[in-house]
Amino acid sequence: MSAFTPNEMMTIAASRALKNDDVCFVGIGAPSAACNVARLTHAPDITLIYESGTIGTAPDVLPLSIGDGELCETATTTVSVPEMFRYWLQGGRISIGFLGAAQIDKFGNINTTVIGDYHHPKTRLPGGGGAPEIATSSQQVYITMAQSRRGMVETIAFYTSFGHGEGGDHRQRLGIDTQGPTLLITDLAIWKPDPVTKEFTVVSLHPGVTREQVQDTCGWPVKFADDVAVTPPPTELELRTLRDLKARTDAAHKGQATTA
Amino acid sequence: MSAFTPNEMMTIAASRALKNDDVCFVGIGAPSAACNVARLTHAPDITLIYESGTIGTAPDVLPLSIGDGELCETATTTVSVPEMFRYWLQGGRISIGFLGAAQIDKFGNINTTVIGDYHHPKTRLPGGGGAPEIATSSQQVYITMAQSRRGMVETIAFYTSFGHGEGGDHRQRLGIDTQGPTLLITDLAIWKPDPVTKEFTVVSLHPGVTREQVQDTCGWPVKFADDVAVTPPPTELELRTLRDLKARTDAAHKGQATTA
Amino acid sequence: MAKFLPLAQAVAENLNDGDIAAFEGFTHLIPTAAAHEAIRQNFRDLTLIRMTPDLVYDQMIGMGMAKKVIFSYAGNPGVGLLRRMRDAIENGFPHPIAIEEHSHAAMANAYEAGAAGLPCAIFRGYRGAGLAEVNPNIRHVTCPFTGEVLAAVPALRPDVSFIHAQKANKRGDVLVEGIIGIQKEAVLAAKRAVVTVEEVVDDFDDLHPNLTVLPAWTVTAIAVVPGGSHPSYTQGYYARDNAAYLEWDAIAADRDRFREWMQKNVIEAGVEDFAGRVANLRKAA
Amino acid sequence: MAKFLPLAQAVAENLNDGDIAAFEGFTHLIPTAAAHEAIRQNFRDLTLIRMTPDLVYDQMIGMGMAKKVIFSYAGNPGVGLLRRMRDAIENGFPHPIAIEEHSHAAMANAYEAGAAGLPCAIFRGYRGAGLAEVNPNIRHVTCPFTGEVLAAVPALRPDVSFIHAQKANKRGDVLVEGIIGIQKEAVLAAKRAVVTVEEVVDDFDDLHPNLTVLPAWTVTAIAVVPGGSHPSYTQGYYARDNAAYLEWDAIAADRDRFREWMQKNVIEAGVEDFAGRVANLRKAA
Repeated sequence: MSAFTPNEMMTIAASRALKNDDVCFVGIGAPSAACNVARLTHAPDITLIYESGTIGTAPDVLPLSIGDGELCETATTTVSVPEMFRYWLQGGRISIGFLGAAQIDKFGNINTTVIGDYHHPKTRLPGGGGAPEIATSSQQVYITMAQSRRGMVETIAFYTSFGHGEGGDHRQRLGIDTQGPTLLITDLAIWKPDPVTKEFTVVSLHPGVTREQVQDTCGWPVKFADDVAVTPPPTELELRTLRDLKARTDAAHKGQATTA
Repeated sequence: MSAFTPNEMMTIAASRALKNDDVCFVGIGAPSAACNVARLTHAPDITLIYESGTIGTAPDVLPLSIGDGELCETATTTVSVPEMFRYWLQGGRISIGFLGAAQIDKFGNINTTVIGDYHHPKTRLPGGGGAPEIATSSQQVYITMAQSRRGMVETIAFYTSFGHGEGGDHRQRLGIDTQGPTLLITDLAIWKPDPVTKEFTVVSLHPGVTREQVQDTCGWPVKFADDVAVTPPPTELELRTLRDLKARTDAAHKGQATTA
Repeated sequence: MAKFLPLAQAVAENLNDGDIAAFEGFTHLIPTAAAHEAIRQNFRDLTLIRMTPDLVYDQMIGMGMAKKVIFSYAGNPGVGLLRRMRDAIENGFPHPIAIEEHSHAAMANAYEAGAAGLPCAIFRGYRGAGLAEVNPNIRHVTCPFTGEVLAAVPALRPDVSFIHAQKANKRGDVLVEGIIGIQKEAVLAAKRAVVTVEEVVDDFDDLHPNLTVLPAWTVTAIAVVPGGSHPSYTQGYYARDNAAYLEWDAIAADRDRFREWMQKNVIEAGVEDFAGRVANLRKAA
Repeated sequence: MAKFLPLAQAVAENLNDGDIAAFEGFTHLIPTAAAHEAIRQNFRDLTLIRMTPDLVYDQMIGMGMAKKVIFSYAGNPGVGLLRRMRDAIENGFPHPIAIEEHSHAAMANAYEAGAAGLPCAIFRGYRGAGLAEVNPNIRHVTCPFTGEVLAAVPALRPDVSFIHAQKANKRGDVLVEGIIGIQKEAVLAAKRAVVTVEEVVDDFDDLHPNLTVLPAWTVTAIAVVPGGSHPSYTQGYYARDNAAYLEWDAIAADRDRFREWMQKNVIEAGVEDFAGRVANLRKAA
C-alpha cells in the first residue's frame, strides 16, 4: 500500500461513513471530496445535493464552488435555491448534512462567522450560508476538519450552526428533532458523540496516530472511548480514486485569469 | 352589419374593455371567449393567464377546461400551480381578474358555492376554485354573465368571492387594497359601480335593449346612470373573429367519447 | 426507492382503508387508471384530497369509498357539476360525506407547505370570503414585522399520493412536463407516492436540466400504464377526450346508469384497457 | 415592459443613490458587467442585498458605495474570504458599513416571499443559531394548528434587481437556465429589474414550456452584454474563470493594489471589454 497523508486518510475515512442510499447535502471542500470518493468507490448510487440546487450530481472533477457548471450538467435535476431549501432540506429529505468547520467545540457546535465579538469582530469570516438549517434539518450531520488548537476550541465565539449545544438533550429542548452531529472525522481520528453527554469522543485513531497527537492539536481535554480502534488505512482503490479525482480537479481549475 | 345574438354582444363588449397591456387572469367560459376575442382584434399583446399555470397563452381554439394542452403549447411559459397563485396572482401582477358568476348581487359579490344553507345545501355548486383570491389580489375585477332573476339576486346565499361587500368602503375595511369589481358586462348592458355606494349601475344598454328588459331579468331594483349610452354594435371584424373562434372551438371539441 | 410494479400491486401495497389519499392532476395528467384500480380493490373510508376533484372522485364517491373530501373546485371541468358528489352532499347517497372546502390558493399553498415540511402555510387570502366562516381549518397569523393579518391553512400531508406522468427512466426517476400543476408537491408532501407513466426510457440524459423530475428515491412505486390518464390527457402522448367529459354529465346524473357504467367500464375492465381508449386521441396530441 | 437599452443607460435609469439593490447570482450568472457599470457611475449609500456577496460586492464595498449589506454568505466561493468587505466590517475602511446577516434558507425564503407579495416568510430555521440573537429581523410566529414556533424574516423587496441571463427574445422575454439560483425571485420581488443577456434571439418557440422564462412585462430593461457575467459563467456560453477568483484573493488583500486594479479594469474599462475576457473560456463551456 502506498504512503498517504493525514488529509487523504481524513477524506477516505469520511467517505467510508457514507452509504449507497444516503442523500447527502454536500458542503464545499473536504466534504465534497469525501462524498465524491464514496460515490466513485463503494456508494455509486449515493445522492449528492449541493445547495445551488443540483440534485443527484456526479461531477468528474471537484467543484471549486457550490455552483460550478458540471454539478448541473451531471445532475438528475436542478431546482431553484428556494425550492432546495424548502422542499429538499426543510422537507426532511436529507439523510446526511456534511459540513466543514473553521471552529468547532466538543459538542459539535460550529463557528464560521466571526472571531471576537459579533458586532466588533477581530476576524470576520464568511458566515453560515446554508449551515444553520443543514445542522437542524438533516437527519444526521457529519463534520470533517483538520485538527488544530485554533480550530478545536473549548468555547466557540459564535454559534453559526447548532450541534449538541451544551450537550445532553439540548437539541430536543430547542425543539430540534434531528440527530445532529453523529460523526467527526479529522486528519487524526474518528470521533462520535457520547450517547448521554453528546461530547465528541475518539473512537478510532488513524494508522500511526497517538493519543498525544490528538490531544496536542485539540483545545479541549480529549475523551477516548474504552475501545479505541485503529482506522483501516486507505486501500489502493480508495487512494487511487482520491488522487485521480484531485489530479483531474487541479488540471481543470488551472488556467489563465483574464481579469476579474 | 350582420345580426348578432345578445350573447355575442356580451362577449364582444367584454372584449373591448381589455387593453393591450393588460395582464388578465382568465376564468373559463364567457371570460375566456372575451379575452381571446380581444387578443385576436385590438389587443394582440394582451397577456392571458389561466390558473393551470399557463402565462401568456394564445390558444387557437377556446379551451374546454382551464388546463387544455393548447394553453401550454402556446404559452410564454408554464409554471406550477403554487407558483401561479403565489408569484403571479398574490404577487400583484394581475391587472384584470375576469370572472363568470352563477349568482351575483348588486355589489359584485359572487356565489358559485351553494344554493341554500352551506351545511345542508339545496344545490351544491362547484365552489370557488381560484375566485376568492382572484377577487382580492387582481387590481380590478371584470365580471360577465347572462342576466336572469335567478342569477342576479338581492342577497346571495354564500360569499364565494368578495366584491364590494355591503358597498362603500367595505373592501378597505377588510384590508383589501385592490379595486374589486369595476365592470359587469351582461347580455343586455354594461354596468359600473357607483363611485360612492359601489352599487352596480347601468351605464350602457346594448343596441335594442330597453330599461324594462334589464329590470325584468334582474332581482334587485336597477339603478341607471344619468347618461345611459348605447353600446356600439359588434363590428364585422369583431363578429367574424368571435364566430370563427367558436366554430374552430366546436370542431375541436367534438369527437368520439371512448368511455371515461 | 421506486419499485416498478404492476398497477394492481402498486395500489394494493400503498393504499389502505381509512387512508388520506390524493389522486392529483390539474386537468392534465389525471391518474384515472390508478383511481379505477382503487375502485376495483374497493377501499373504504378514504379521505380524498384534490384541488379539482373531477370524474374520478365523482366515481369514487359514487361507489361509496369516501368518508371526507378536501377540495377547492368540485366541477366537471368545462362542463358543469359533479353529480355523484352532489348526490352525496345534498342527499347523503350512497352515504353522507364530510367536506373540507378551500380556495385554490389555499390548497396550492397547503400542498407547498406539505412538500416543504412545514405545519402550515400562510398567504394573503380569504378576505371577505364565506369559506373562512364555515371551515375551521382557515385561521390567521399576524406578520411580526408589519402587523398584517394573513390567512393560514394546515399543510396537506397525504398518506399516499397518486399521479400520472409522461415517463420514468430505468432508475425510477420520473418526468412531469407541460401543465405540471401540483404534481411535484403532491408527491413530496405524501408519505408514499405511486406514479403511473406512459413509458419507461433508458435514461434522461437528453432532458433539459431544469425540468420537473422526481428522483427515484422520492417515489414509492411506478406502474407503466399507457393511456392511464384517459379521459384526461398526457401532453406529448394523446389529447384530452373532451367528448367523454361531456358524456359523463349524463351518466352521473342517474344513479342506475352510473352503476351500470361503473360495472362495465371499471369493475369488469382492467388496467390494460386504457391504451385502447386513447388510440384515436394519439394523433391529436 | 422590457426596453432594450445600452447597459450604461439601463443602469442610469434604474439605480439611484440610496437604493436597496440586489445584484443576484448564485455562483452562476453573476451580473458583473452591471455591477461594474454601477461602479463607474459611482452610486452611493446603497443597501446591497445578496445571498452570496462575492467579488462584485467586495468591489462595490471597497469603492465605498455600500451603506449596508444584507447577506447570508460573504465569501470568495471556493477560495476564502472577501477582503474588502472584511476591511469595511473590521476596520471601517473605506467607511463603516451596516450588516444584516441571515442564513441561506432565510434569504431564499425572504426573496420567495418578496416575489409572492407577502410581508414575511416563515420557515423552520435558526434553532440554536447565533444569528437569531444578533439580528432583530429574525422573529417568530406560532403555527395556529400545531403550536410549533417557526422563524420569520421580512420579505426582501429591492428597489431594483440586476441579473444576468442566457438570452432574451425580441419581445423581451428572458430565459435563465442551468443553476437558476434565486434569479426569478430576485426579479419578481423587485420594483424594477435590469437584465444583461448574452444574446437576443428571434423567439423562444423551440424552448421547453417549463423553463424559467421571465415574461417581458416583468422586466424593466435588457442590455446585451456578451461575457457579462465573467469571471462567473454562463451555462452554454462560457466556463467559470476559476483562476480569476483565485487571483482576486491577492488583489483584494491590499488596499492599494485593489484601487489600482479597479482603476484599470473597471473605471477605465467598459462594457465592451467583457466579450474579450471570456474568449478563451468559450470552448470549455
